[in-house]
Amino acid sequence: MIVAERKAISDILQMIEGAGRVLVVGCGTCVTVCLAGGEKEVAVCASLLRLQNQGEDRDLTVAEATIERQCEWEFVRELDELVADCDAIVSLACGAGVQTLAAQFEDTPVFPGLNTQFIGIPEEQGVWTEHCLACGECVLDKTGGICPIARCAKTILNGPCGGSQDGKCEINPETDCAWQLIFDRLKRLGRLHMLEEIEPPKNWSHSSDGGPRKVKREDMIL
Amino acid sequence: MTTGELRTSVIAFCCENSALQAVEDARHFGMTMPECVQTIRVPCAGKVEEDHILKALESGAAGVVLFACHTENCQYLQGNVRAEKRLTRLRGLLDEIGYPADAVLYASAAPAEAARAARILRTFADDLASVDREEAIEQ
Amino acid sequence: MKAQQQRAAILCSCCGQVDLTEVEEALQSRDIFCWRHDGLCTEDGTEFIAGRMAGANLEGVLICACADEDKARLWRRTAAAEDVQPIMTSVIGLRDLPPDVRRREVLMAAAYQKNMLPVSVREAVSVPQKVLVLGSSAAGLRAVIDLAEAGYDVTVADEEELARRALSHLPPDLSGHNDVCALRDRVAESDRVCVRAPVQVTGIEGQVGGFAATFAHADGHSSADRFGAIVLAPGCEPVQRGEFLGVDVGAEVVPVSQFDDAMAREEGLSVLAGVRPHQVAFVVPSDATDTEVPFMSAVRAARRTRRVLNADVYLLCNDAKVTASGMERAYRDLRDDGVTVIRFDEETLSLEEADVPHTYTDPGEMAHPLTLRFAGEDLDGAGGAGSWELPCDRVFVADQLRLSRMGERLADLLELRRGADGFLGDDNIFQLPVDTNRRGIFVVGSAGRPKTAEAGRVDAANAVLSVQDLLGGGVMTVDHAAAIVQGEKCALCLTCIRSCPHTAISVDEDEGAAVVHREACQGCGICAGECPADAIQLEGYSDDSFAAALDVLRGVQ
Amino acid sequence: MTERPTGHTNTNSNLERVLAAGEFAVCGELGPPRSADAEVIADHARHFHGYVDAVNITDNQTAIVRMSSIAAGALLREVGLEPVIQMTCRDRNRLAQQADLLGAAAMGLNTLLCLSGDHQVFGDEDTARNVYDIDSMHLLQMVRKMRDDRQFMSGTDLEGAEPRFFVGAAANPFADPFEFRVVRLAKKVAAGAEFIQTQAVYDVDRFARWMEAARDMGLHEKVSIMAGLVPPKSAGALRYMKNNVSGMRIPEELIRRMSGAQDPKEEGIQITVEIIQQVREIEGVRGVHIMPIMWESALPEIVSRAGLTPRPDLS
Repeated sequence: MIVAERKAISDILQMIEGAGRVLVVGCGTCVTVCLAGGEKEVAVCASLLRLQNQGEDRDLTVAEATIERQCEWEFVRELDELVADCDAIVSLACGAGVQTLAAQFEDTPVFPGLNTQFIGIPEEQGVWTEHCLACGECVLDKTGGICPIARCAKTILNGPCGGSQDGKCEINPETDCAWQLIFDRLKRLGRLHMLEEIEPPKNWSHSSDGGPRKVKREDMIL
Repeated sequence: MTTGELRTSVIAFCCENSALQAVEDARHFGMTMPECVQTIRVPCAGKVEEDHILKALESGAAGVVLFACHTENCQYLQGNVRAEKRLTRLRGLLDEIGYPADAVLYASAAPAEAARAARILRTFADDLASVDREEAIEQ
Repeated sequence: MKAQQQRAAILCSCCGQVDLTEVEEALQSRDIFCWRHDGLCTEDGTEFIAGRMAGANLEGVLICACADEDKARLWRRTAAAEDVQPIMTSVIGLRDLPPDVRRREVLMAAAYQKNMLPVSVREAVSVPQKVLVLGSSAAGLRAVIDLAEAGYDVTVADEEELARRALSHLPPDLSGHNDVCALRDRVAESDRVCVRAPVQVTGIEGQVGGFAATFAHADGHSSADRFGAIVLAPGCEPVQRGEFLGVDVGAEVVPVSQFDDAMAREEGLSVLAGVRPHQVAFVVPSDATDTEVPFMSAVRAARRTRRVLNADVYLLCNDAKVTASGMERAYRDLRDDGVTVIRFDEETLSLEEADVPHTYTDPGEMAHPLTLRFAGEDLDGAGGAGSWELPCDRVFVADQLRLSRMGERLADLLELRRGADGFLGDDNIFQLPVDTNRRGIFVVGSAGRPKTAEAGRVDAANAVLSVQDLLGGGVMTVDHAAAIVQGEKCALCLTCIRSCPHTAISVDEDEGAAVVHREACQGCGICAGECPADAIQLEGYSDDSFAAALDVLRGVQ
Repeated sequence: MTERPTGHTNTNSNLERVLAAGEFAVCGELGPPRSADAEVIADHARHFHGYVDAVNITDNQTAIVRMSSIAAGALLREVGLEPVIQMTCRDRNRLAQQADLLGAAAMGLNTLLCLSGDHQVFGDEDTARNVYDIDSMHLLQMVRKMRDDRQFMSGTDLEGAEPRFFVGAAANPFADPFEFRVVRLAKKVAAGAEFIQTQAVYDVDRFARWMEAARDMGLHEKVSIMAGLVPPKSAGALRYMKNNVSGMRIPEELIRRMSGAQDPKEEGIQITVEIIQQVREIEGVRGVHIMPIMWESALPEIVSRAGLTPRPDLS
């Protein structure tokens, strides 16, 4: 899933400065699951905006809504009426959701309420870790199912580098060295010989370096 | 009652297994209690959500107490633990918007601790009154 | 659901002490019908309530009167007789409140109750009168017999031969060998008991009233059965000591459990390697004093060594045990048998092995291969306080105890909470004596925490009472307030499932949503508190109740 | 000790000549200034004349901005010392790296050390984006491809003179997993490394075990392995390295020895000399790489006392 984290309320306040009627929109999918932008976080965020405004001179009304997925036109259009009544939208969704709202509601400024972090998994309840960088050319077949692109700080394809010690990455003692994990896993699978080959340089053109990407399923295009 | 009066009020979410009894007894036994305290019965402190506490503040309450059972005494094992963690986060959020974080308080009391509950509420109400909240919030 | 206006309030003026005019006006303005009484706390008060409510077809009632818990419960029962759910009968005291606070309280309580989510289901589920006992510690065997005698069909399953663990680790629950054998034989003879041992428990699905267990038998076949309740009795076991004070555990430094083990198997004192020791020390280190069980085991073994071998026997214990309750008798027995009891300072304790091979002056005689040194005090006062140097032929060390491996596996399988010390019992007072965090799963004997045979017997009796309470005569009534997931709002984030302390929530694959198992739910609302989609509501409470109460505070009509 | 075939060289690198001649090589190291002062190079380099065969020039070491290694290397050449240009994969993609290789070669630089580079979080520009388009293994392949196949990484032919670098790589015998360290060394050799400089050796036992594993794979005959050395200035400096520099192993005993010393600097020099003598005894070690961090003045003393003077003149 996409993992996100709420921006500081002070940042959100700065974005909506001057707006009298704000709509806070949550998304019912990834960001609900990672506890950053579901209905409850929308309520908390809206409450905080209203509370902060207490005692200020200006009038601020904050409306709340949470839709199934902010990255789908059909769901986003459910907001038509609410958006008509507001002069700014704070989107508690990933970057894709924010942009879908912005594209749908051309005349209303849409502000991001979250920082989209990564594609990851909950390590345990309340802790998420990055697992995929969406590089466009998966190498997990060669690395024992552990991604060096997303999980090695240097995206090294022929690791581990000299900074791997006691299974940890040199940049943070709390971060596992991805290459140690790869080594351990391949050893367990009896496939260590795979690491003897030099993995050739990556073709980054499949990644965002090749410009904004597009995926097509011709048969599904109506 | 108007929002103006409410400014001085305290809303106490009370776990019905412990603190609610304590607060009711405190009233019943005529212990000195701030008049402004309004209790709200909850099945467990772990039920009380952040947005409920924020809504109470929005509604004009000067302060909110989340009254739970003592450590290791939650009938539901984890309710007080969850509640305390949630409240700690909430204080951080209030800090973020420059709202006095001490307007919300986590406390615990056993059913029989009427005097303790009364004292906690008294102290909390006094602390709230000692600061000019309106002014602090406006700043 | 009944129409919302069917609500009423019963107001008590407390012999005119409470002016109800304002209260009555406020309630009536909200379409709540009011009845007055002068003293509801008197005998006829309850009759008054019953009389007024009879046939009134109310959904909820607000009783404004001072009442202690018993009175409130009585009134709720009275209301329940008229089909008003207990949670829909609110009792609030008004007498000691100033008038304006009184008015606010009443209005808030009314608003709160009006929006409360009633219990949606009241059902009587038929449940199997079958109980699964997992593990065969002495307390477990006792529970099997007691449950069978109470009329339940009992299956007892163990990873090892029945009672083997109980027999090989006698010290934990201090049952005598003969007691355990007798219990085992009674279990084997009972026609209400099905024994599955040795067997692996491969899965237990479902909830109280319908646990579905699967077993893998030693011969490779598997079986399954359904049970209304589960009693855990996997016992505890000694932590293996590799060494003690730098000396390897072996022929000369011996855990007390091994001594007992050997004695229990009536292999006599072969554990003493066929030699006849003159001088023996029993040491109870502090890591073995979390409960009194290891100490009592050492006491028993020391007395036995003294009686059988007529050797000089010393028992070293530290301060904690000297002052523990119920030890007086043990000391008296030790003294009567001629065992020297010493309170020692653990920090000063050292153990030395002779560097030269032991020389035996005579076959069967020993020459003190070990020397214990410590600062201590002879509790008889004979030896006095001071530094001790105690040559010994054998040093027996009291055991540190832990939950058995089977217990650990069961805890993982059943998602049970374990206490700080790793045992299944919890310090939480609501869990005493035999409850776990899951309804219908109970723990007896030393798996909860090392305990004596007597305490194990009490556990077994309590477990039977709890099972009877739960399974009744084959019908389990489910009518308590529970959490409800609104399927269409659920994002299946699993937060509720992970945070439920009672393991009462699971994924409903068909619905694509989390589902709360009403029979296991205890109505705490922690899941609702955690749900990021606001998809869980709790009966007996609701977010709307809270909002309506706030509205009263704000003065919104 | 197996002698390398002498005589044949691929480049004009002095280090290559020394190693090819079977001499025990000595490299120094210089961190370029955090300024545009050309004089600083000459000033720091003065300690090295006559004591080293080449001097490594670091590339934004520990991710702190410094004068570029190529420019500093060119300046060093002007004062008569042979630079080993360090190039990391952190700051440049393959375009920039190839362009810089061409430029460096055009300026007469001929010895190159290929590195991944310290992660930027350790430096003062910790909000920077890192590149890591390719890793050090690929960089080695790329340099060799340009030199030997006269082709860019893309496969396009290189027109005109090709960059001729004697090319090396780093190895860390002290990082984990230990059993993979020599395999990774073999991969670097397969990728084209001709010499290896290691992380600083304090734990000689572990280094010896690593060398033994390298010999088992015959790597000591395929590549010239030089042991890295950082002369310790004080017990505090050692402890700092132990705790803060990843991939370092420093025996506690060594720290005790330093803290007990009356003259820590003298003790540090003595320790370094002893380690040189110990690693020299290990079969397959062909030189040392002395990194006197902020203490260039210690180098002549160390090299002399280790009996490594005079340096051979093979130009």
